[in-house]
Amino acid sequence: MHEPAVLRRHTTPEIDRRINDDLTSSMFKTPSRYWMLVGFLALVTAMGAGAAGYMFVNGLGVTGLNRPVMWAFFITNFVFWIGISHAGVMLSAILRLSQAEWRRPATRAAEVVTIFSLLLALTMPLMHMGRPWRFLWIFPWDFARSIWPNVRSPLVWDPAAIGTYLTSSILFVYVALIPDLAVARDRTKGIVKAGYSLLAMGWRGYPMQWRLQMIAGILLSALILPVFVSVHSIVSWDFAVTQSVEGFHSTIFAPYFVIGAVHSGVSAVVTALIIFRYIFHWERYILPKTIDNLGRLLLVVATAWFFFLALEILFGLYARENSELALRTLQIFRWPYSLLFLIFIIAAYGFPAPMWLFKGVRRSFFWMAITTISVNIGMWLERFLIIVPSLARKQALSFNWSTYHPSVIEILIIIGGFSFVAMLVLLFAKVFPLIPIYDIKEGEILKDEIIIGKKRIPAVMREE
Amino acid sequence: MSRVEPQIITKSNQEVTREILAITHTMGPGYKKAVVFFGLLLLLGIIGFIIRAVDAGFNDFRPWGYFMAGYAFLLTTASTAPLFSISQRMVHSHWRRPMARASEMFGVVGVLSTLMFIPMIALLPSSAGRRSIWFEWPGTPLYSDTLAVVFLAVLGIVLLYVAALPDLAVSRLHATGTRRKILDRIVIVNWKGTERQWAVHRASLRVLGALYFLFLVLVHTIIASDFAEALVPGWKDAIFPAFHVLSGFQSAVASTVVALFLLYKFGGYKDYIAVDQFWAASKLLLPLCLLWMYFWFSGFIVYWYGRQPVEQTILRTFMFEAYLVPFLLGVMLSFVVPFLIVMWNFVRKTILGPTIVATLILFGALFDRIRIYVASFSIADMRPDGLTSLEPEALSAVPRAVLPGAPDVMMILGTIGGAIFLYLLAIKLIPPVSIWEIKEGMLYRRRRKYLKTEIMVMGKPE
Amino acid sequence: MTTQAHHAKWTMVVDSDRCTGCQACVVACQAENNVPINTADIYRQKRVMEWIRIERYWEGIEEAEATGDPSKVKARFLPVLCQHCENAPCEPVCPVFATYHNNEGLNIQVYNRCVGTRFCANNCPYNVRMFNFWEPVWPESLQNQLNPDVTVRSRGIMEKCTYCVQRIRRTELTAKKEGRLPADGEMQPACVQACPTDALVFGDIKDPESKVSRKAANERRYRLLEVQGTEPNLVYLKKVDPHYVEREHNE
Amino acid sequence: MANKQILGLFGDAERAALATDRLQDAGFDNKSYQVLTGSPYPEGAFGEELPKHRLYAWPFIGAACGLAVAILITAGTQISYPVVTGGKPILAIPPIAIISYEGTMLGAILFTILGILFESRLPRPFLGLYDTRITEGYIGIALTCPEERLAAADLAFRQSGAEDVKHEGQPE
Repeated sequence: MHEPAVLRRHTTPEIDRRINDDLTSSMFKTPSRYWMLVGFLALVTAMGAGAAGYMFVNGLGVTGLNRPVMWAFFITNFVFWIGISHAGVMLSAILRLSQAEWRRPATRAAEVVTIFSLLLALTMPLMHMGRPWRFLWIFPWDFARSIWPNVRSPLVWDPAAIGTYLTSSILFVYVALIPDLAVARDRTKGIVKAGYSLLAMGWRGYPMQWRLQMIAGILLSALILPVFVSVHSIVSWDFAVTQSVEGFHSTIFAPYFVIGAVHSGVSAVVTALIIFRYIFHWERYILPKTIDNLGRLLLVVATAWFFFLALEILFGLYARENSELALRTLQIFRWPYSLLFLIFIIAAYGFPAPMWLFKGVRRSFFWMAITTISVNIGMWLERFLIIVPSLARKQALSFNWSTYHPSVIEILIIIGGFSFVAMLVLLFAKVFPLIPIYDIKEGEILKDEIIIGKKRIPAVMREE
Repeated sequence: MSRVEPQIITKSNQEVTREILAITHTMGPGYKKAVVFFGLLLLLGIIGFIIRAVDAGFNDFRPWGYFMAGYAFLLTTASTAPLFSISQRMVHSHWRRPMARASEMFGVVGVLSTLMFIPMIALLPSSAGRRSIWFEWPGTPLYSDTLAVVFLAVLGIVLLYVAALPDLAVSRLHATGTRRKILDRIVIVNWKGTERQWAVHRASLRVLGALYFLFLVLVHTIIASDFAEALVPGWKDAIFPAFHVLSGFQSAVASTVVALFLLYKFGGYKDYIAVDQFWAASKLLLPLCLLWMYFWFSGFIVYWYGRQPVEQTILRTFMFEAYLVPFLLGVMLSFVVPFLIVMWNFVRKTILGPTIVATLILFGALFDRIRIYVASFSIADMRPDGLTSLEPEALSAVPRAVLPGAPDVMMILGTIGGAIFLYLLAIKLIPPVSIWEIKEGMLYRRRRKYLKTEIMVMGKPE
Repeated sequence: MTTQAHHAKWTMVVDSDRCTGCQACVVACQAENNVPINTADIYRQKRVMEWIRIERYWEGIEEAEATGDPSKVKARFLPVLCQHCENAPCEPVCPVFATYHNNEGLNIQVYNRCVGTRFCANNCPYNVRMFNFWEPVWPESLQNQLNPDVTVRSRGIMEKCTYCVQRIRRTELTAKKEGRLPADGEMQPACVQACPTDALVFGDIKDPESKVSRKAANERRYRLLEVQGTEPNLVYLKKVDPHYVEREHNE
Repeated sequence: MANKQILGLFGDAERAALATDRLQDAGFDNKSYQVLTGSPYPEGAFGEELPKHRLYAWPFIGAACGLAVAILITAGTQISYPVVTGGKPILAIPPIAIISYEGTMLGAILFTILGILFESRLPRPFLGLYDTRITEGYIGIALTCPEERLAAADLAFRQSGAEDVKHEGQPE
C-alpha cells in the first residue's frame, strides 16, 4: 500500500463543537443524578462538620486519643489525603513531561482531585490541634512581639511545603484552565458570561498565547514535581525524626511515603475518572486505553511501593530491639490490628497488583474501580497501622503501653471529609470543564496514522 | 529555542546492516592499542590482588575494603547499566534504539564481577550473631548472596544474547575467519525472522528484562546490607539499600552515555548516534541527580535530627569525620556539579555536555562506594567468640579512615580496566549498535508536510 | 552579690532501692501543681494526669510459675517524671517554642504558647508529657486548695513536671533578699519533700558538695533509656537486690 | 488615518492557511495579523513567526527572590530568637535548607505564572474584535491595518473562502 504524503484529516468545526458540547455538558446540562449525589454528599459533609463543631466546643476529650496514642485518626487521615493529593499533579506533570498522548483526558481531573484533597488535608491538623484558634502562631507573623516559630520543627516545614504545593497547584490548574474558560465565555450569556470573561482574562488564542500555554504546561510540571516530592517527604519527617517512637524513626520514610502516596493517589484518580465517566457520560473520552495505561503505571508503582514496605519492615526488625519487636507483634499479630494488617496487605497489594497483570482487568472499568478503591482502603489502613501501633508501643517502658479506639465523633469527621472532597470535585465540574477541552482538541489535531506494510498504525505529530 | 529534529536515517535497510557490520568486523589500530592498554590495566589489578592476597590472606576482611569498593563500583555501573535499555524498551521510547545495545553490552562485565565475588565467599563471615537481614539463618549470607550474584551475571549475559540474537544471525552470514567460527558456535537458534520468532523474541526480552530488574534490585539490597550495613554495629538504615539502587540507576545512565560517546567518537558509529540520544539521556540524568540528593538527605535528616549516640557515630564515620573527603567528592561529583551543568537545556542538547556530566557521575559513584565499603570493611568483627550472643548494639568510637596502599590503587584500576577490556572485546563480536532496533525505528518515523510547515510523525504501535 | 552569675543545674536523684511505691510524691505533686483530679473515668480513658507516676513492674513471674511459689514474684517501683533532658527530643519538634531549654538545665513548658499539636508528647521517650484533653474541673470542696503560684492549665495544651519551678524561684528570691546563695536542700520540689524514705533527692549538680552530687556519683547510677542520648538531668540508682547473692550461689 | 481591525473566519485550516498567503500577496506582512484558533496548532502551521519571549528567565529570578526571602526568614528568626531546643545549634542548617528549598520553588513557580501572564499579555481588559465561533473550531484571522486597505484585506479573506468577515465597529 502506498502511503500518501499527507494522510490525516484536520479537525473541523463539527468535531470541535462536538467536543465542546460533550465536555461542557457537566456545566450546562446537569443530569438529575448529579444533584442527588451532591445533595447526599452535602448531607454527609454537614454531619461531619457538626461532629467537628461538637469537638471544637467540648475539646479533644470526645475523641479516642489517649496517652501515649496522641496522634491517631486525624493524622492518619491527614497523611492519607496528602497522599491522594499527590497523585494528581504528579500524574499530570509526569505525563506532560513524557508527552504521553493518553494523558489528555486525565490531567485536569487529577489536578482538581489534588487541590480539594489538599484543602481537606489542611483541615485535619486543625481538627487535631488542642487550640486550633491559635494555628497562626506556626507562621512568622508576630512582628510586634518578635516571637517566632521554631523552624527546627517539622510542623513548621509542613505549612511551608503544603502552602507552596497548594498555591502552585491552584495556579497550575488555573493557567491550564484559561483557554477552556474562554470556551465557557463564548458559550454563555449575561452575568455568567461576565464571570467567565473575567476569569478568562481576555484570552484570544493567537499562536504566541498557545505557544506559551504549551511551555507553561511543561515548565510548571517540571517545577511542581520537585515540590510534590518534598511535600510528602516533609510530612513523612513529621514521623521519621521522632527518635522516641521506634515505628516512626526510619530513614526510608520519605521515599516510602512518596511512593505510597503515588500508589494511593493514582488509584484515586482512576476511581474518580471512572465515576465521572459514569455520571457525565464521557464514554468517548475516558477510554479503556486510558485506564489500561494507568493500570500499567499502577502495577509498577505498587511494586516499587511494596519494595519500600519490605525494606521498612525488614530493617525495622533488623536490630531486634525488644520494643521494636513488641511494636511489630502488636502491628501484625495482635487483635484487632492483625485483622487490619491482613486487610491492608491484601487490599493494597495482594489483590490489586496480580489483577493488574491481566489486560482484561486493566481495560474493564468495573474491575479497575474495584481494585483502585481496594488500594485506597489498604493505604488508609497503612497509615493507621504505622501511626497507632507505633505510638501504642512506644519505648521499652511497658507500663505506659496502650491501645486506641476511635470515637464516633472521629469516625463522623473522617466520613464527612471524604464526602466533602467528593462534593467539591463535583461542584467544580459544574462550574469548570473537568476534562481539558483544548487539550483534547490538540490531541485530535496531532492524531495521525502511518502505514507499514498492510497495517495502519496510530501515530502522533511531534513538535519536539 | 532551536529545535533538535528527531534523527532520521535516510539509508536503506541493507546499507544500515552492511555498514554497521563492517564497522563491527574491522579492528583498527586505535582499537588494538586500547585493548592492549586496558588488558595491561587488568593485569595490574591482578598483580595488586595477588600482592594483597599473599600479604594479608583471606582470614580477615579488613584489608579488602578497596577491593570490595571496586566490586561495588562494578555492580553500581556495569551490572546496573542494562536497566537503561530495559526501562526504555518498556516505555517504547524511540530515541533509545541506538543506545540500547551499548547499555546491554555491559552484561559481559558480569564475568569480571562474578570472578571478583569469589574471594568474597572466603572473606564474608556468616550471619550468626550478626544483625542482618538474614536473621541468622544458617548458610546465609554466603549461599544466598553467591546465588544471587551468579544468577544476575548469567541473566545479564542471556539478556544481551537474546537482545542481540537477530543481529548475531546477520553478523554470522557476513563474518569470516575466527569470528565466523565463534558466531557459528554461539548462534544456536535458526533465526529467520519469522513473525513468530519476532513475537517470541519480544516476549522473552520483556520477561528477561523484568527478571533482570527484580534481581538487580535484590542484589543491590543484599550487597548493600551484607557488605556494608551488617558489618557496622548500630547502623540501622532502611533507606541505604534504596539509595544504593538509586545511585545505581544514575550510574547506569551515566555509563551508557559514556560508552555511547566513545562509540560515537572512536567507534565509527557517527551515522547512527546523534545528539537525540545524549539530549534525552541527560533529561534522565537531571532528575536522577536530584533524586540522589533526595535519597541521601532523607537518610541524613533522620539521623541528624535525633541525638542518639548510635546514629551520631554513624554520621561522623561515614560523612563528617573519618571519610569526609570521599564523601564531599561524592556529593560534588554525583550531585552538585552535574546538576549545575545538566540543568541548562543548551548544555543538554549537545554531545559533549552530557558526556562530561556522565563522567563526573561515574567518578562520584566511585568515591561514594569507596567511602561506604572501605569504612564498613575497616570495622573489626565484634561478635563475641563462639557466636552465641549478638554483636554489640553500637559502634563505640569513630574508626580512623583507611587510606589506599599501592595494591589498593592497582586493584581499583584493574577493576575499571578489566571492565573496559571485556567491553572492548565484546563490541567486535556483537554490534554495539543494535541493527534490528534501528531498522525498526526507521519504520516508525515520517516527515510530513502540514499546512505551511513540516512536521515529524511518529508511529505509536500498541 | 554573685547570685546573677550563678546558674544552677538542677538535678534529681531517684534511689529506686529506697522507693516503696507509696505514691506520696504523686499526691504531693497533684496538690502543689494544680494537676486535675484523676477520676475512674479518666483512668478508663487512659488519660491520667500525673506529673510524677510510680511505674509498677512485676519481676520473677516465670520463676513463680515454674516453682509454683507466688512469693517469688516481686513488685518493682520506678518513679518516672520529666527527666529534664539536656538533649530533650520534645523541644525541637514544637513549632511554636512552647517548650525549650533554659540555662539551669530545666525543660520549660510555656502554657500560653502551646497550641496543642502533641508532637512533643510523641517524641518524649518517657511518656511524661500530659495533654489536657478536657477542661480541668475541681469539686467545690477543693477549689480553695489550688496553689496560687501555679497556673491552672486550660484544655488543649500540654503540661508536665517543672521540677516545681515556682519553688525554685521562691527560694532564690528569699535567698537574694537575704543576700546569700540558696543553701543545698533548701529548695525541694513537692515530691521530694513528701517522700518518706528519702528516695528522691534534689539539688544543684554543679555544686560538688551538694547531697545530690554525692548521691549521683554512686556506682549504682544509671539514666533511663540512655541509648536515646537524651542526657537527662535525672539520675536513677539501681535497686539493691537482697536475693542477688543468694541466687548467684544457687546457680 | 486610524488603524482598523478586521476579522476573517474560516471553517478549516487549509483555507486559513491559504488566506495568510493571499494576505501576504496583498502586501500585508505577517506581523499585521494574528491567527486565532480554538486549540493549539503545530508551530508554524500558518506560517507565523513567533516573537521572542523571555519566559525562561522568570523562574530563575523568582527562585532567587524566594531563596533570599526564605533564608532571611529562617536564619533571621533563629538568630533573633536564640532559644535552645533539644541541644541543637541555634543556627541549624538542615531546617534552613528545607524551608529555603520550599521558598525557592514557591518563588520560581509564582514568577513563572506571572511570566506566562505577562508574555501572553494577559489579562487583557478589552477583548477587541472577536467571534465566539473561534472556540467552536473556526479559525479567525484578525488583521490590523490602515482604514483604506481594509477592502483589500476583505477581498483576500473572501477569495480564500472565509465563512464570515467582521469589521471593527460593525454591529453584531
